[in-house]
Amino acid sequence: MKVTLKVFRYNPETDDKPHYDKFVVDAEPTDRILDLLEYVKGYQDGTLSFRRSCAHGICGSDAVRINGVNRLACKVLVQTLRSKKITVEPILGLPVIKDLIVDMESFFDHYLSVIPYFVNDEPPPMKERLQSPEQHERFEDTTKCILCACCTTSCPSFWSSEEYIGPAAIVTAHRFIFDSRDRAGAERLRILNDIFGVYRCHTIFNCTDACPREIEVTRAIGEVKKAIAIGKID
Amino acid sequence: MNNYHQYDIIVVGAGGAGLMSALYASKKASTAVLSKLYPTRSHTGTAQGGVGAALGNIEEDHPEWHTFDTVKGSDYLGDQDAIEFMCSKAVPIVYELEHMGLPFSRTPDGTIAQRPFGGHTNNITGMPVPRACYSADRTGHMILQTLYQQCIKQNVRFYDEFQVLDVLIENGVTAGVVAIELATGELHVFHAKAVIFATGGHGRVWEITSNAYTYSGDGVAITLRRGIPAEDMEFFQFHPTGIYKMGILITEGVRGEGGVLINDEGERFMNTYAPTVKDLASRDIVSRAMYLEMRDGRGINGKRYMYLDMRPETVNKYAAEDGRKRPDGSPYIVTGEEMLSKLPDIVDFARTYLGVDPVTQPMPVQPTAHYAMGGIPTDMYGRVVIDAENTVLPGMYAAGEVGCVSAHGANRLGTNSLLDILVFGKYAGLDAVEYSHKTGFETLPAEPLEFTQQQLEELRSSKGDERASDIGEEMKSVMNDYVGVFRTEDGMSKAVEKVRQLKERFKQVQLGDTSRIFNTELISNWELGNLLDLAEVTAVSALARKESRGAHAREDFPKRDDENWMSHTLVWMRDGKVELDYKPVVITKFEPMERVY
Amino acid sequence: MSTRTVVQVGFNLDFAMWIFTRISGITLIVLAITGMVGAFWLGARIQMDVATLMRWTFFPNPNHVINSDIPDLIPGWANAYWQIMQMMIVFFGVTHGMNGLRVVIEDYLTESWWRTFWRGLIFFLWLFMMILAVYVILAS
Amino acid sequence: MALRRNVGLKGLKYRGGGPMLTWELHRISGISIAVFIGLHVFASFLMQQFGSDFGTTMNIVYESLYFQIFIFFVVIWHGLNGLRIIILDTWPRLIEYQHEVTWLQWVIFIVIYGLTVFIMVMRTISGS
Ligand SMILES: Cc1cc2nc3c(=O)[nH]c(=O)nc-3n(C[C@H](O)[C@H](O)[C@H](O)COP(=O)(O)OP(=O)(O)OC[C@H]3O[C@@H](n4cnc5c(N)ncnc54)[C@H](O)[C@@H]3O)c2cc1C
Ligand code: HEM
Ligand code: SF4
Ligand code: F3S
Ligand code: FES
Repeated sequence: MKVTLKVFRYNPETDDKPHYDKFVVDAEPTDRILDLLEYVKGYQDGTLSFRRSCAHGICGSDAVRINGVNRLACKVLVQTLRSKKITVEPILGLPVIKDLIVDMESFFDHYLSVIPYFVNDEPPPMKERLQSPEQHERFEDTTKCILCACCTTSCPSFWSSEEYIGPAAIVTAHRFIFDSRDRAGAERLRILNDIFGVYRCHTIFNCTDACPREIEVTRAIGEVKKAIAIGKID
Repeated sequence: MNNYHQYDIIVVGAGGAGLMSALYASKKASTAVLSKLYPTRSHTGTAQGGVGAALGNIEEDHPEWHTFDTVKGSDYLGDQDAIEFMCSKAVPIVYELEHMGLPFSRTPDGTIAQRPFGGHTNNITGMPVPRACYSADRTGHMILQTLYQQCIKQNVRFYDEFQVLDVLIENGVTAGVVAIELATGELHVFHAKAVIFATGGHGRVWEITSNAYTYSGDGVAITLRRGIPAEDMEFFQFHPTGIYKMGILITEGVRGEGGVLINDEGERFMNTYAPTVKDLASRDIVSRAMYLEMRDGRGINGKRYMYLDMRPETVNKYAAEDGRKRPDGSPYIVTGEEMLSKLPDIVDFARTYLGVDPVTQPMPVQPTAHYAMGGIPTDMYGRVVIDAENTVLPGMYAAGEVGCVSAHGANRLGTNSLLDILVFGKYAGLDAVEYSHKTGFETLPAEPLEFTQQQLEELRSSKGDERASDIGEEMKSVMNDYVGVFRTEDGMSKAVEKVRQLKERFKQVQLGDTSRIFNTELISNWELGNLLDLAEVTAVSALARKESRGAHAREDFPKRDDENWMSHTLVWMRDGKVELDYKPVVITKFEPMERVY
Repeated sequence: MSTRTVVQVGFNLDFAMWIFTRISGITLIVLAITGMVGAFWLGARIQMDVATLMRWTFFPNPNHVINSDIPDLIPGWANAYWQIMQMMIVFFGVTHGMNGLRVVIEDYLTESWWRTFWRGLIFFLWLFMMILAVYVILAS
Repeated sequence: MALRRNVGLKGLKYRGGGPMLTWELHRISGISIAVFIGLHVFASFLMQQFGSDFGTTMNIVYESLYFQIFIFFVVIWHGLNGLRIIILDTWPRLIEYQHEVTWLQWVIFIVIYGLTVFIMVMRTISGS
């Protein structure tokens, strides 16, 4: 089946403005969008640039906008789009370096700002620290995050201000705040209790819809907001 | 000099092995980590099933049993001192990870949960033992995230999206590396006392593979070009259960949780091939069994795939047949929800890529190229050794999949790779620190960039009319057909010849992209060059080994031959020619025996 | 499962207003329902059209029932009770609404001096509105 | 050099679907009510104190059927949607059922708003 791939193009060395290129590709219904991009790069236009690695939705390299929504190119099959016209654009809200490659620096800066590591200075036991399956389940959902940025760059609040810490960072914070073994939860809540912290989230749910790991992002944010509001982590 | 950096220790690669060594190295020496991917994109993140350690949280278990299983799994090609070292460090290192906050799944008592995996057995009964410590089916993801987070905590210096293209060796001593900054296209020199390579494997040599696009064997290719040999390259593991046609991995944990492989006649065929542990035999054996079934026309609908069935009714049926029990003694009965909660990502993969719901339908699977047992030869402390006498190349280290200690011999057991990257990553880091405290900086070569620039120039200036993607496709398909699960003299000779032709044609590849910023085409062509080199040394090493052992199965030499082949292959590329040598296997406690499961 | 108490998360305008927005939202609904029930109590079902009822509901100001069929406004509709109700609605509504505007504006403004400027402006607008509204209520 | 991060109106083309729409409506309705109340109080003040024409004109606008239909939409939507947000904020657990909650909200909205508009229009037509 022939599909038309419309791809956002921008080469910083020669272009002033971005433009779109169209490629007609012979695709199987079960092909990933990433397969199509690889095909274009291999056989039609080698200059097309994008990031990718694992090709099965687990490394988080290839977040792009496909037909208007943030997705991993390797996790969308042609058949699920139900359309023979496929538009691929870079994710919104981050500077475009080249074609589909964006500058992720501010995204990772936000990640770094929430103490994104386990803190517990009490001397550890000889064996493992115990944690019940229920306590584990409390934060399990948010441990799945692969830092792909699909969520943050789908959020209208992030589009309007880059300073907004963004759902991905809050998800990371949530993973630690609700871990019964961690001890820096209060500090993280203090960081998120900020004009550019949780209060820029207006429960728009674009993030939850965009998350390729099916993390309930808005719920995680909601739990953080609640913890801040009532001063308790349950 | 612009773009000149100096650190005591340079770690190349930010997967599990790289981060673990950086964590230890940076405590006592100035350290920088160079990675062509943002660290959390590394392949360690895709590992699913678990990391092996004899914690005995569920059933009785001992590091000694783990050692023996690994030796046996390696088909007696593993160096037993290294294996014993790795298995004895397994328990403390898993606790260490837990203390770093790694969110392991838990048993009802709150300890780390464990599940059975192929080849891990109770040495007394011979039955499978739950030894894989897991975090649902994203153990590697959690390891990668946790280690990266700890590196952040420790302020490790990262150079993300810096691809190393060359290692500098001056006067027989390591002096640093050359890397390209992808965002600008500029070359950088990193001057260092010690360099730790942790660049992962090269599964992209094969067509059906579970490996990432970026798994192009950069580390081995770079060192080969610098006269360092590669070890045991013929041993490449094919994992039995990759998604049909795509190769995406379905973890062995599925079988650990009770899933079984089914042929076209609807029977569980592993009974015949491994009567005791059945579907949980080691990977080489299961992959071969699948091939034999398919060859005899018992692939599903006569095609080249089998079913992997984890529907609760199937699992319960065979668990009852095997008499499998829960730790509390009750019979092993699972529900759909339990499978979903223990293997969420597998269910997701099957739904996304196959359109199959594994809780109600079986999944079509076929063997998929998975793991490089071979690599840069090292000793137990990650020090790179460059000949059959184990002479150390000062300052040069390798750890993780890129290295060959050899703890996996001819066939790696599931869960032992995550263990390998942790243990050998850590000790490489520690040894590098010690080394860097003892020595000064070696002077850089007069023109450190020369060799790199020459390589890139060749890629840029070629005016031929070949297409890199064609060459890549042909290489992958020939390697899949002739240097895959089963091998013959004839096939492998064809493969060697074909790969050499492809290498010639590769010189005629034209580069379309002339830009500097993120020239991904230039990089992927360079990577294809690496893959071609590795394909060649793999095929040549395989052709020379006239026996069947572990992952190397020859139809013309179906038996293991301990008399002549109890040795590691070393392979060099000198002036474009491949040379071979052999070194003996270290045997301490376990004399080679026939391998039955 | 244990609950861990976090001593003090820190108090700031966004924290306070986030909570206030929610409380005032609920309060507005409660006040509105009270207003509506009160209107029925006073015989709105036969004497008032829907639009007037709704207007009353959200703003129990006698002006809002002028053009209905209610014969005598004074006893039931225009008394201190409804004036207090009204003032509460005005207070919660205007504060909630003005803060809402602040939030919307601050979504798009990241330069902090601009933000300070707008905050000030909105504060004065709020003050002005409150005074005006109270005056209108008392004077009507 | 890299293209500046510049979202602008491109954000409007993002296919956020239903949930994004509820937010857009909430925001628009909130602003509308705030502006409306502001103008209304101001107009009442002018009318009350100075019998100003401006105030009278405003009141005529406010009392027109079209404006009423609009303002009820806005108020009822904002109130209901706000209630949903408050409920979800209080019990984040319910966010798991956010789709169901949103559907329920639409149903309630259509019933209340539909009924209101229906009665209003009927009244106007029957001329009472
Ligand atoms: C799908 C899958 C599932 C697996 N499941 C399991 C399992 O359940 N249990 C188990 O024990 N093992 C498993 N494995 C194997 C195991 O995950 C890998 O062998 C292991 O993670 C390799 O780790 P590493 O640190 O050596 O390399 P990687 O994690 O791959 O890291 C390589 C690093 O090197 C960098 N790099 C590469 N080339 C360059 C260069 N030229 N310049 C700069 N940087 C470079 C990359 O950016 C990356 O950061 C699995 C493997 C796969 C593919
Ligand atoms: C009827 C009862 C009301 C309820 C339950 C309610 C509820 C809410 C809630 C919960 C929010 C916060 C939304 C968020 O954080 O994303 C909000 C925002 C807002 N409200 Fe209300 N509200 C009500 C009435 C009003 C009134 C009367 C006004 C106008 C004066 C108003 C104006 C606003 C504005 C401008 C916002 C900001 C919109 C935004 O941030 O997108 N609301 N409302
Ligand atoms: S929360 Fe989901 S969408 Fe956001 S970065 Fe993590 S994985 Fe990606
Ligand atoms: S899209 Fe944005 S506003 Fe909140 S719910 Fe998600 S972060
Ligand atoms: S390539 Fe790894 S997530 Fe798509």
